[in-house]
Amino acid sequence: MVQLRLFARFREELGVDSEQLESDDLRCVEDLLSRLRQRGGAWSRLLAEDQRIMMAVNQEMANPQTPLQAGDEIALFPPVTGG
Amino acid sequence: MVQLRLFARFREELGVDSEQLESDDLRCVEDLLSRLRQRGGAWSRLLAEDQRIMMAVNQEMANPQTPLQAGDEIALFPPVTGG
Amino acid sequence: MYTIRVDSEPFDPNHEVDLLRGEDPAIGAVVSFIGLMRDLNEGDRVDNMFLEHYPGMTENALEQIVKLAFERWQLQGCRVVHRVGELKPTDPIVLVAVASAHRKEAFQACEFIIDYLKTQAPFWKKEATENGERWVDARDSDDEAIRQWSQAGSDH
Amino acid sequence: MYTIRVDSEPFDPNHEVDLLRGEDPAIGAVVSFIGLMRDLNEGDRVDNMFLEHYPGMTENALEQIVKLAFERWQLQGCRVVHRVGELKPTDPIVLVAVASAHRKEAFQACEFIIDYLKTQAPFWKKEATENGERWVDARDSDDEAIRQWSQAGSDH
Repeated sequence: MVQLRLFARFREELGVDSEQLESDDLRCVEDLLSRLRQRGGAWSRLLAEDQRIMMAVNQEMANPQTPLQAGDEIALFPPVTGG
Repeated sequence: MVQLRLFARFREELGVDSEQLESDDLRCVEDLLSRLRQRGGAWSRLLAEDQRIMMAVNQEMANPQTPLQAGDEIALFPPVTGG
Repeated sequence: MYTIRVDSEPFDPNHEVDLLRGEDPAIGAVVSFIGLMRDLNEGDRVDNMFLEHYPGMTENALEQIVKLAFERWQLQGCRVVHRVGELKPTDPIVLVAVASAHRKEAFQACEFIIDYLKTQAPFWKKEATENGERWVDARDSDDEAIRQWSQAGSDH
Repeated sequence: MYTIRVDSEPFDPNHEVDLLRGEDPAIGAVVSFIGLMRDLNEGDRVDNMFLEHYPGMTENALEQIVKLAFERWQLQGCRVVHRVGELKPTDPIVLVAVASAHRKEAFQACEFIIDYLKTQAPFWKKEATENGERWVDARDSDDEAIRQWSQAGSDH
């Protein structure tokens, strides 16, 4: 299992704050993104390839090639706007 | 007549804060510098051509070519060190 | 050497600068940046703002940025405070204050930290405007600001 | 729009920043530089310092520098305060605080003003050290800082 967390506009539009997902076939963040896009609707729209998506694995900035393993916390969020 | 003012190290080493000078033959600041150098001693040493000298005419930064006229206030000082 | 704080209450930037200065007589330069909430953005009046963040990751991200600055410049101290939660116009959003012996280091490190914070720390602003609520969009100019630091070396 | 002051008494940089911020909700960024007296210079302990200036010209020179900054960047306010007379270690020597809608303008204008002040405003420091009194020498690095502003345009 891995934990998925969503923030800001992603959290609001997908209506999900966090969820637990099976991780058997997830080698990297891109595998997770592909699986989520297959849900269709807002998932495929917000996570489309041409969208700007930021991601973190275990609270460190990551990219689609970042490897995953069981127990990881993966966060997806739009570009940050603090400061 | 013009008024000469000296600041900081120049004032201390020359022992002069300000003085009134005849201005009949002073077309520009360089003419004044030449006349002062002819006094010899600390004057010729501090105002030598190879020294870094800053100058102002009527409280605006100037250079040796800045023209002079009667009534001007000319200041000579070492490079500034504020801030 | 540095202090990082995420604060859900209003904070006083002056107090942070005082703490940074302390009474250390080796500090010659303090540069500080205060980001303040404006009442106008993209042409609309903004009544208040909510700042969401990613607790845990936020502090890690800020610490990494500050450590990079300490590696790159000779610094005597740094304080970063970022507000989260409900804000109103004129409230301080963020303070970055840097102390050094000389001014160039302090200017560069301060601007570096806020530039990185803007694109690397997980904060998101949601504005309540006269036309409803909206998430603030990221700016391209912030991405450009970051690129300058990686191209230009420490003399940018 | 701007305030310039030469002060023979100790001043409070925080108070100046507060006055600059005022309650103007259009200000998004305040960058400030505080120059502080150090207790060590060129390897010698410094017990106190005397700051001489050229009354009248000083204010004119500072005003010209600040006006150049207002021509070059979009600014909402600026305060410059410079101490003269007797100072002791940790005393603020100078404050330059700049307010703008966005941070890049505020950073650039603040650094521009202090860089120009360092080479164009008629102040001179005399230190009382453990080895006697001495006039502080101008630094070549300050002349270089100025050249960068004339070469590089407003994006330096």
